[in-house]
Order: sequence, then C-alpha cells, then structure tokens
Amino acid sequence: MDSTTPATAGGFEPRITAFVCNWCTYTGADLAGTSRLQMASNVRIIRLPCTGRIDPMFITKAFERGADGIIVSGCHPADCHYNAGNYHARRRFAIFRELMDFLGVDPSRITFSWVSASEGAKWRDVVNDAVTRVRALGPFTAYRNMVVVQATAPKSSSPEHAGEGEGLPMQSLAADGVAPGASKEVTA
Amino acid sequence: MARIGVFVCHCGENIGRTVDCHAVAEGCKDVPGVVHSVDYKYMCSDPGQQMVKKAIEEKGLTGVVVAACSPHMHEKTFRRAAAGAGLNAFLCEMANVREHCSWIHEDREKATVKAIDITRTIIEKVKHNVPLSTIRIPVTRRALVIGGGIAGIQAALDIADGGREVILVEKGPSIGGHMSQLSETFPTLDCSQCILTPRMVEVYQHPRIKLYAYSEVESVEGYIGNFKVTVRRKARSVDEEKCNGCGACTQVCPNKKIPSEFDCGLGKRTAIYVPFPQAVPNLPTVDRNKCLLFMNRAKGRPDTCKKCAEACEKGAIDFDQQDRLITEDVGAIVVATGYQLYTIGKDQPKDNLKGYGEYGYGTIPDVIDGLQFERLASASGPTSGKILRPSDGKVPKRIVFLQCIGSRDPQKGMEYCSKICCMYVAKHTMLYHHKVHDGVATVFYMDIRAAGKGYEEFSRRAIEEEGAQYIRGRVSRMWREGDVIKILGFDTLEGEPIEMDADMVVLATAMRPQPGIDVLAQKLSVSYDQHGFINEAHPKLRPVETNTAGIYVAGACQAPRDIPDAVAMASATASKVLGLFANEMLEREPTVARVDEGTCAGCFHCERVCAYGAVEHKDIKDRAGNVVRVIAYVNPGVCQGCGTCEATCPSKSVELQGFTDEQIWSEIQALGV
Amino acid sequence: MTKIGYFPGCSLHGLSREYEESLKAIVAGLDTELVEVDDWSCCGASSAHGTSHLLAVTLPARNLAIAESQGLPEVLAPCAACYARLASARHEIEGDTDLAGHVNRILVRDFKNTVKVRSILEVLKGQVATIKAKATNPLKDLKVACYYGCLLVRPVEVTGGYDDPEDPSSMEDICKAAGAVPVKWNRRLDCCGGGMSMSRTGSVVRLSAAILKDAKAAGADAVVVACPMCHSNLDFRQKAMQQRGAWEGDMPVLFLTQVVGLSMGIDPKTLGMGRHFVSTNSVMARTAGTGSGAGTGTNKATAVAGEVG
Amino acid sequence: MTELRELARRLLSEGTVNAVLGWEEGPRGARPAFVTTPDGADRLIFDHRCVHNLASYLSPRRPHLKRLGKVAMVLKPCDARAVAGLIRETQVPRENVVLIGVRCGGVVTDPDSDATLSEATVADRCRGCPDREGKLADHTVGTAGPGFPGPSHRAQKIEELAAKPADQRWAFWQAELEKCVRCHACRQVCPMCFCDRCLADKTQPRWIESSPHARGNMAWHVARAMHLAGRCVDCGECERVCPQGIPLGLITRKIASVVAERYDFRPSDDPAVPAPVGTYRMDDPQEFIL
Repeated sequence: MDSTTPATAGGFEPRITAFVCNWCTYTGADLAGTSRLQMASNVRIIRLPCTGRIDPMFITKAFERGADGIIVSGCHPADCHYNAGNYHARRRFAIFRELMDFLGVDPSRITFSWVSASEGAKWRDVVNDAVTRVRALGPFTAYRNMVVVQATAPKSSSPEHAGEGEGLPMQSLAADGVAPGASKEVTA
Repeated sequence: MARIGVFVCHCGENIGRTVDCHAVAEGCKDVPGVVHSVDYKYMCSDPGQQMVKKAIEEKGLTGVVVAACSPHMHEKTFRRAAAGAGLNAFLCEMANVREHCSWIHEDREKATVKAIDITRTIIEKVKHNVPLSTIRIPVTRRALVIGGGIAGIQAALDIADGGREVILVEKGPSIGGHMSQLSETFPTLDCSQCILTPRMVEVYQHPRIKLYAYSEVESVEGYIGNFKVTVRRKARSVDEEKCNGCGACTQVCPNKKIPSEFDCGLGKRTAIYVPFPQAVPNLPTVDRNKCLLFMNRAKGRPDTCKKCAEACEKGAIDFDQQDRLITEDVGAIVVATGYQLYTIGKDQPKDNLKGYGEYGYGTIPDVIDGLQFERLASASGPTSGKILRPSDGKVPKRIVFLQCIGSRDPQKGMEYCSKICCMYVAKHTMLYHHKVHDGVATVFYMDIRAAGKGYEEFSRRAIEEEGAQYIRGRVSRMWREGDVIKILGFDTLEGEPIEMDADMVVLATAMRPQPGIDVLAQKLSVSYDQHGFINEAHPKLRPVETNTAGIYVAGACQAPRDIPDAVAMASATASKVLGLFANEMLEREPTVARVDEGTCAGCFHCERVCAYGAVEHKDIKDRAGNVVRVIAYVNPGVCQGCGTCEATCPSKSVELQGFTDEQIWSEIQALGV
Repeated sequence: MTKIGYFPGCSLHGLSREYEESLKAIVAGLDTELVEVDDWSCCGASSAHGTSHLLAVTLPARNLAIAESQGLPEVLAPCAACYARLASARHEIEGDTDLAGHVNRILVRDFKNTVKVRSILEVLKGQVATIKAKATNPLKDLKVACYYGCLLVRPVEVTGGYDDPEDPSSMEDICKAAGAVPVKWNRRLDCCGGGMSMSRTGSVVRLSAAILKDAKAAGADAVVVACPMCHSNLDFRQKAMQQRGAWEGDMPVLFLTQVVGLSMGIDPKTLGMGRHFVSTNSVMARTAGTGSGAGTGTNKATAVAGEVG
Repeated sequence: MTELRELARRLLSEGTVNAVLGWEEGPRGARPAFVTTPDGADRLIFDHRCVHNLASYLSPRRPHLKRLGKVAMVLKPCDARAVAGLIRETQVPRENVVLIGVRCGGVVTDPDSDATLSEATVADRCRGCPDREGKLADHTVGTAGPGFPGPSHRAQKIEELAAKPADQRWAFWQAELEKCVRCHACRQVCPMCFCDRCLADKTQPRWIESSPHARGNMAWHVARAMHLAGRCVDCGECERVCPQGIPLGLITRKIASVVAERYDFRPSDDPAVPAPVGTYRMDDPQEFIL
C-alpha cells in the first residue's frame, strides 16, 4: 500500500478531482514531484490558468460523474499571476460552499486552499488530508445516484403542499428525519 | 473524427520505474479517437521527437498527447516538433505523469492506473482543441532595471551596450548598493571601490541609460513588451540641474549627529548629505525627517535654519520640491533589488523570525555585523580604515567571528545557507591581521563553504598563513564583563566547552531580501518564497527568468549571491532582454478569450472582473445601421488569458481558447466513473 | 478566591521547607487557595528520565490524573524540576496518542490530560498587581539578582512561552512589584550544577561560585531563586566553595516567595528565613523597615540552628 | 388609484410614452395591463393583489417592449430594485423608461380576486420590508399602508433547516428538487434572467443535464442560485409561479443572507451601487481556505 495513507478496512479509496491554477498550485505540485514527496494517489489534477477560471459547474459535474471529493487550490491572495483572479474565486466559492452546505452536501468533501509555487510540502499535506477526510466520509453515491432515486421513490403526491399559499411543505420540515415521499437512498 | 497520437515517455527511469509505460500506451489504444499509442524511453530526445513527427505525417494525426513531464518543462519542445510536422502547435498537449504521478507514488499498480487516467483526460481535452495561431504584439524596446547595486548596474550597462535604452531606478540617494560599502572583496582582495566606481560612472555617462536615483517604482501595469511603469522620483530638495556637487551645503549643516546609513550607524552624517565620496549621482539629499527646517514645518512653525541654501552659490537648494510621478513605457523589467542583513534584535520584521537572546539581542557594545566591520576596515569609513572598537575607540587585540548567525538555523527562521559569509569572514581575518599584526582572530564555524573559484585556497590562506584560529562549534552565550566580552562556546573537535574573552565580536548574519520586496513583487505580480526571495521560473533551466513573462531577476533578491553570481546573472538577464527586443513584434500565446456574439446578453459582468481592461463594448448594427445590441468584445492583444470572465459569464458566451468549457468538461468526463 | 492545584514535590516537604512555608504564607494575601493533589507521588525528577522515558512520563502523569479527578483545571508546581517534569509529560502525552494510550493502560484510569501545569513565575506574574498593592513593606533598599536556572522558562515548547527563554523578565517584574531593586547581571540562565550536587560537587562549586561572583559584582544583596535544587547548590554549597577557595564572601539566597512575603510584612520566622545555611540577617536588616512584626531578634537563634542542620 | 390614472392619462395624451405598464382587474384577480390609449388609463388599479414584478417585461428579450417603444411602468419599491439591476447590467437605458413609483403597504402571495391583506395572507417578503417608498422613480403616487413587522417566516425556516444535520437537509432538498419538471417558469418570470441563450440550454458542453431527474435539477438550481447571488431582489415571483410548489425562496434568501453577512451587500434600487459578485475586497473573509 503506497505512501502514508493506510487503506480502511473496507478498501474504499475515494476518487478526488483537483482544480488547480497553473502558476502557483500546479507548479507547487511539480515541486512536490521534483522533491519526491510521497502522497496518496487518489487525486487527479485538472489544470486551469487561474482559480478565477474555476466554475461551480465544474464541481457539480465532477460530483455527478463520480468524484467523492474535490480540491480547489490556487495562488495566495496578492500573489495571483493575473492580479485578482483569486479574489473573485474567493467570493464565488464562499457563496458556493454555503449553498452546497445548505443543500445538504457535507462541506468537508470540498477542500479550498492556497498553495504557492514554493509550497510543495503544503500541497502534499493538502492532498493527504483531503484523501483521509473524504475516505472517512465514504463514497458520495448519494450525489451520483440521484437519477436512480427518482425511479424507485413512490410518486410524491404529498397532499400537504397543494393549495398552500407558500407552496412550502410545512409538514416535511416539521417531521424529524426524512420528509415523506423523499428518496430512500440505496447505499452502495 | 479525431485522429489522436499518444506518446508515453519513460523519461529514462523517472517515469518507467514506478509507472508501467507500456501498459499506459496499451491502456489508451482503445480510447475512441486514438489511432496511435506508443511508449519510448526518451520522448524529448531527438529520436523521440522524430517519432512524433513521423506519426503525424504517416497517420495524419489531428492531435498529439505526450504523457511525460510537466508542461512547464517540455510543452514548447513538443509543440515545436508538432508544428515542424505541419500540425498546429496548439493541438499538442502534455499529460503530467512524472511530477504529478511517477515521482510521488511508489505503488506501481496504483501509479499506472493514475497515469492512464491522467493521459485519458488530456486525450479527451485534445479532441476539443482547435488550431490557434500566435498573437503578434508590438514590443517597446526599452528596459527597466529596479535596483542600482552591482547587479542592476551590470544589467543596465549590458542592455545599453546592446543598443537598447535602459531606465535604472535606485531607491537610495546613490547607486552602488552594498558593494560600495565593502572595503576589499574576496577572493582577490582588490578594493571594492576601485572596481565598482568606474562602472558607476559608466552608468552615469551612458547615453542610453536614464538614471532615476532616490526613486521607487510606484506601479506597474501591462504585460510583456507593453509595461507601463510609474516611477516616484522622491524629492531631494536639491535641483539636479543647478547643483554642481561642490558639497558646500553639507559643510554648514548644523545637524551633524545623524547615524549614517552608509556607515551602518558607526559614522555620523549631516541632514543634507552625500552618502559617500564616490556617490553617483554626486548630488546631496536632504533627510526631511532630520532637517530642522522640515521638522519645524511639520509642527507648523516658521522656517528657521536655511544654512545650506545660503551656502549654495548655485541656488540649487529647493525646500518646496515635491515628489514627481513619471510614467515610462518599457518592454522588459529586471529586478535587482539586492539584500539586507538579518539583525539579532528582539523585535523582528516577520513573526517567524526570532532574535538572538543568547547574544543579548544586539545590546552588547562592540558586537557588530559583517557590513559594520567592512566600514571599519574601509579607508572611506568612520575610522579611516583603522580597526577600532565602536565603544571606546581602542584597538581590539582579540576579535571573535561567529559564522551562521540566523543562517542554517530553522528556529530563527532562516534554514538556508547565506553562501558568502564563510568567505567574507576569512577576508575579515586577513584584513584584521594586516592592520593589527599582534591581533588574534578566532572564528567559530560549523563547516566552511568555499566552493567558488579560488575560494578554498583563500580560506586556507587565512588559516595557514594569516594565523586565524578556526574553532568548529557554536557559541552558546555571550555577555559583557567590565569592558570585555565573555564568549561561552563549544569546540566539537576537542569535545570541550570553551570560555574566552573578546574585545570585539563580528556576527556573520544571514542575507535576507530587501524590506518591501513582497510589495514590489505584488506590483509586478511575480511570485516569491516564504523568505521574500523572488521565485525564478526554474531553478536549473531558467534561473534568471520569473514565471511572469518579460520580468527577469538578478542578484541577491533571488537568493543569497556573491558578487560573481550577481554579475553573471545580470549579464544573463541582459541577454534575455536583448533577445526579447531582437524582433519588432512579439509572439504571444494565443490562449485569450473570445466572445460568442450570438449569445452575449451584454450584461458586462466580464468587463467588471477583467483585471486588464481587455473587454470593450461593441455595437451590433442592423442593415440600416442603427444599433440593435451592445455586446462585449475581448481585445486579444490585451487579454492575458486568466479566464475569470468565462467563469463569471452567466450564459457562458465567452470562451478562453485553450481552456474552453468543452475542454474542461471533457476532462471531467474522462475522470468519470 | 481562586482555587489552584498544588503539587509540593519532595523538596518542599524536605530540604526546602521554607519554600512551602513562605508560599503558604503569601497565598492568603493573593486570595488564592492551594488544593494539594492528594496522594501525590514523586515526579521522577532527573533520575526517572535518566532511566526510562515511559517512567519519566507516567510518574508525573499519575499526579496529573489525580488532579484531573479532583476537578482541578490547573496545578501549580513551585519546584522547577517538578514543574519541568509535569509540564513536559503533559506536552508529550498531548502530542502522542499512542503514548497517551500506553500511559492510560498503566495508570488504569481514564486520563484525558486536561490539567494545565503552572510554574511559580506564571502564577505570581499573573498577580503582580496584587503583590504591588499588598506590598505594605516595600523592600526599597534590597538589591536582588534574579536567578532563573535552566528549567523555569525552558524549553519554550513545554512552557508555552510564558516568558522569553533567552531574556526572561517575569522574576524581575515580581521583585519590582515587591519593591525590591533587581540588578542587571549576566549569569541569570547559567547552570548551577543541578543534579550533580552529590556526584560531582567540584563542578557545582565551580559553576555556582561563578554565578555568585557575577551577582556580587553586579552589586546584589541577595540572589533570588524559585527552585530548591538551585537554592541548595547556591546556598548550601557556599561553605564548600569557601573551603575550596572558590568563593570568599557569603551571599544570602532567598526564595521568590520569601521576597514577596517580606514585602507583605509577614514575619521572617513564618517565612522560614532562618532555615538557610547562609544567614539572611543582612537581608532582614535591610528589609526590617516599617513592616509590622519584622523582629530581627528571633532570627539569631534559628539561624544558628539552621547552621548546624 | 385616481392619482395614478390621472398621471397615466396625462403621459399617454402628451405622447411622452407609448404605453403604461400597470395592473388591471382581471377575471380571476389583478393582472398586468398594457394601457396604450389615454382613456384606457381608467383600467389601471393598484392594491394588495398587484404581486407581479413588471420589471421582467422591461428585459429587451421580451417582445412587448420592442413593439411598444417608450413605456411608463408602475412599480412597487421591491420591483424598483429589479429595474435598478437591469439598468446596472446595461439591459435597460434609464432614459428609455418612465418610472411611476407607488407607495406600497405590502401585497399578498397570489393575485386571486378574493384575497384580503392580513397578517396571515401577506407575502413573506413584505414582512419587515425596509422601504415602502421607492427612490428610483420619476413620479411617486399613492399612500403607503402600515406594512407588516418582520422577521420573515422563510428566515426562520432557513434557520430550522440549517440547524438540522446535513443528511436531513439533503433528504429535504432531494424531495423538493425531485419534483422539478424543468419547465423553467422560474427563469422566464425572473427579471434578472435575461440571457439570450441560457446556460441550461447550452448543449456543447451540457453542464446541466436536461432530463428532470434530481441530479439534473440539482445542477440547474445550483446554477440559478449562483447566478442570482447578489442580484436577486426577492420579488418572490419564482416561488409563486412554480407549478410544483418548490420553496425556491429558501435558496435565494439563504444566498442573499450569505452575501449580506459576508460582503455587507443588500440589493439596492440605486443602479450605481455595484453588485458583490464581480467586485472584491483584499480582506474578504477566507476562514474556509487552508
């Protein structure tokens, strides 16, 4: 079993996609390579010119296509090669993170970090910590199997929201636990 | 239908050792669109590149994927090879299976699976690459050199001698940098002023060098070939045209007790001063924090002392002179801001730096640093070259030199070696021996690093012929008893603790970059490391370039450097700059954004997020000529290709060539379950 | 009235009883209540960490576990060696889950390592304002040389950096609050010979004599310590120094708590001033001042007894 | 009401505008009205049933505006924020439209004919409404009602939902998003959704799966929420028109509270105030970044 991260008993190995900026984190990852810093092999890097280029759609699509965790990393504030790309990214992802959390996605599945071109060791730690964290959370089948759910769940003709002004299924909120008519997840 | 060629490199054993390259090549054979998938020991070698060319010609490839090292290493090589075989360079991409895979994993099976994944993502991406042609933009053939030390001077002279105009900006009143403070230089012991001042005069008299001394870079906009730099010419309170450098003003100035920065506080200077006799430009400067007139003005009191103005026959003193902001267009920038010495005091500029409580945090008299010793030994120094104790002016009979103060000491914050201290301490022992024949020099060292040409012989000479006592070990504590400095150390060769008395202690403190380097780096959007040294593009292959095109680095602002290094790097940057200016137009990566005029709604979010102002408004007119819609237009010359506009555009109407949504989407798909 | 755990350690009930006596005397004035760790055992001192690391960690851990079960958030260990052992055990256990597990198995109790360890300097430094206020008998003309020794402010990872390990000032601040005049001298952090007291008395004599000489040269009337080991080497060994010609004069060596006690006007007998080997009469003469109950007469008898002991 | 009609008649008869956008009595309650003749102005009404956000008719994408030429528009203060957004994003030149602001006392949720304005029936967005008299208007008519105290029920529901563990929130939204049939009514009615070709319709590449299963719907509602960050004016139309009754207001209000907390920005009816996305401050909070 390679490098530092022991596999769990069940042998689940998370698939993590990393969206990184070309000037800082990608070069930092290169430095980690040249310094032969060993790290978990679960992460696949997608190179973008800047964190400013990273779009929330990339992350939802990656989850849809089977990623269990995401890393988004780029230049430290003020170090951006394009002056302000990371500032825009910081606002965009602060909002996106709260949205996903509100929708029920565990925020620790998505790791945000600043890694500069000279921080090879920090990149190794970001990778290893993210893999350990996501491995503990288990496979994110809940997201990629959403399409399957619709077929199995009973037609949700829940009466409670028909005709109610707010269109808000009050009962579904009040009920502790799973709202009626909601999906019975099929855990892998 | 795409016809992709995949070439997997063993990179000798760098990749081959942990990744089964043949399996990767086989693994990509079945990917739709791949018509050629091979592996080879050295893809970047000439035969390797020939393989790519042959495959392009024979199989009519429409895309090439080279699974090897980082694109930062050989993307240019393979793109040139592809172009050589008639395939558009931008249809060739690299899959990083070395730095991001083989080097960081040991489990061969996992590394191979990962390598196949990485290669497949790039294959999917290449399918959506479109041919691009390089953008040609005009180059302003004038260079800016920041920093007037030996590195800056050398770079400016070489560029100017190469026939191009140079603007040299120096923060201090005169150029010369730290080298002008030295007495002699190792390993030849020739006098620093004698080899430096001719170069300084050459800069001053060079027709193509515009010297802005006592000035700083205020802001930098633009990009390679088209930088717009604003320089703040700080007010000297002396009119440069009128002053003939007679120095009468400096004689009459009443405030003579100001510690001179040039003499590292050992000598004194007046409020209106010329830093050192050979200063270039030979212009006095009024220190507005110490001049009585300005101190009164600050308190709103009337002007009292105007002695310097009265003494000046040329009427050159101008107390109302203001800072001037000057904008210059340049095509390339050389950063040569040099170093400063680490101090052992209690409060440090950065919180990861610690002072030396063991040595009294710098409060013990007669404990000085290397530059101060240089000033004592220098003929133009405060003691006219005699080695005297700053506290009581006596000749020190016993001097103890301590190597590695701050350097190679992670607890204090600098884990690197400062490279020059072993040599200048050996030089100091020689200078001391020449001037105080019965003086005993003792050096506490860890190991002597004398790797330059003639360096080892120089340090052996200090030990064998000039009688320096070298003790391998560190000093654990130091304190003052009476007028003697007590040294408590350990001799690791004898295995014994040592307690000795010293009349003077010289600390070889670490080299750090100049304060404010991070602010300058941010203005230039150049990356720097945790100590503040500027990051070179590649430590071995591109040592004088930075990751920001058009910005080069020379001397001690990049890492601890001695004078030969600084001069060599300066000449290297000059050759890079002259190469850049060799042709009229500059070819630039065509990875710029382009707007889909059909779907752009004209909300101009893209304009708001663009850091370069590359987005313009464009009117769409109907046949009758009246404006139907106003949409965004990206000026390819100005766009730097960051892609923030594409991520912000709600309707995804703007596409960054090379990183379009389709390409990224296909990479994500390729990683799908 | 703030409560704080109290770990006396063997010295404070033995050779340096006066340290405990003076501590208990001043604590009331500082509205702090000492809650002794019941059934405390030896902290292991230098012998434990000389023999086995596990022993050196588990012995102090046992005391910390007892303090934890007594619900004490903090424990004061006045003796520098006890402080060092307890604090480094807490630091090591905190950083090493395997070690923590091993220690728990040995102690056969659930020890969560929540007790903070405080040195006498930390506690008194926190009370500097109260000490200043309670200094009814400020020791105006007592010049003191504050001696830290090697364990009170080091290593900085273990002490948490409550004072600068290379240039400490907490003891000087406390003495100033007590009205005394700390002198500037050099050997504040030098080694006094420590545990070599018995095995290599020659080294102790050489090292401690150098310390006393430096203090004398700086014009100190007394050396102030906060560690029984330092006290015994500097005070008890002065006779041996004189016999070996390494030191002529005699320099009273006081505990920091005694200095604070004197400034509070507590009578010297309660502070155990007479228990020292080097007579502290000269100190009493300087500090008699207007403080109530500062009779000098009683000191003579006890001093003699002290001499013999 | 009469003041509004007088003004409309005058504007139409003077020819300053070709049409007046307002409300009129419809067969099943208040409905949007396009008055193009001076005496048509008598059809205009304004009361608590005028819930629609007429700003969406101003978007150049809508054919109404092109055909009618210069229009005057009756707008509630909350609608004014939407018009300010359109002006800020260069969709509507300020000089092309005359704005008639009405002082508003709050509206109900649905414009049914028999709706009465009360504590129980008032639209949630009107609870604690800050400005019942808009500033962005050429003329202002009518008298403001007392309004209704906050806090909004949706804010409480958001608190409740946020307090639940992640998997329960996930289950709640699964149930909701699964009902979405991707009719995009929420997009068509929203004044801020004025793109020619929406991201959801972009096929190359298809970021948002078009089939109405929960996964595709999640991507759609994430994209919609992100596009509305700092731009949504809380006119509540998306939630009102949703045929499946999905509580879209919870998402937009959650995003709005995040933007307000982090960047101290609330949608304003002043076009000069820049929206938060697209601007930044050096010291934006970044506690979630390693």
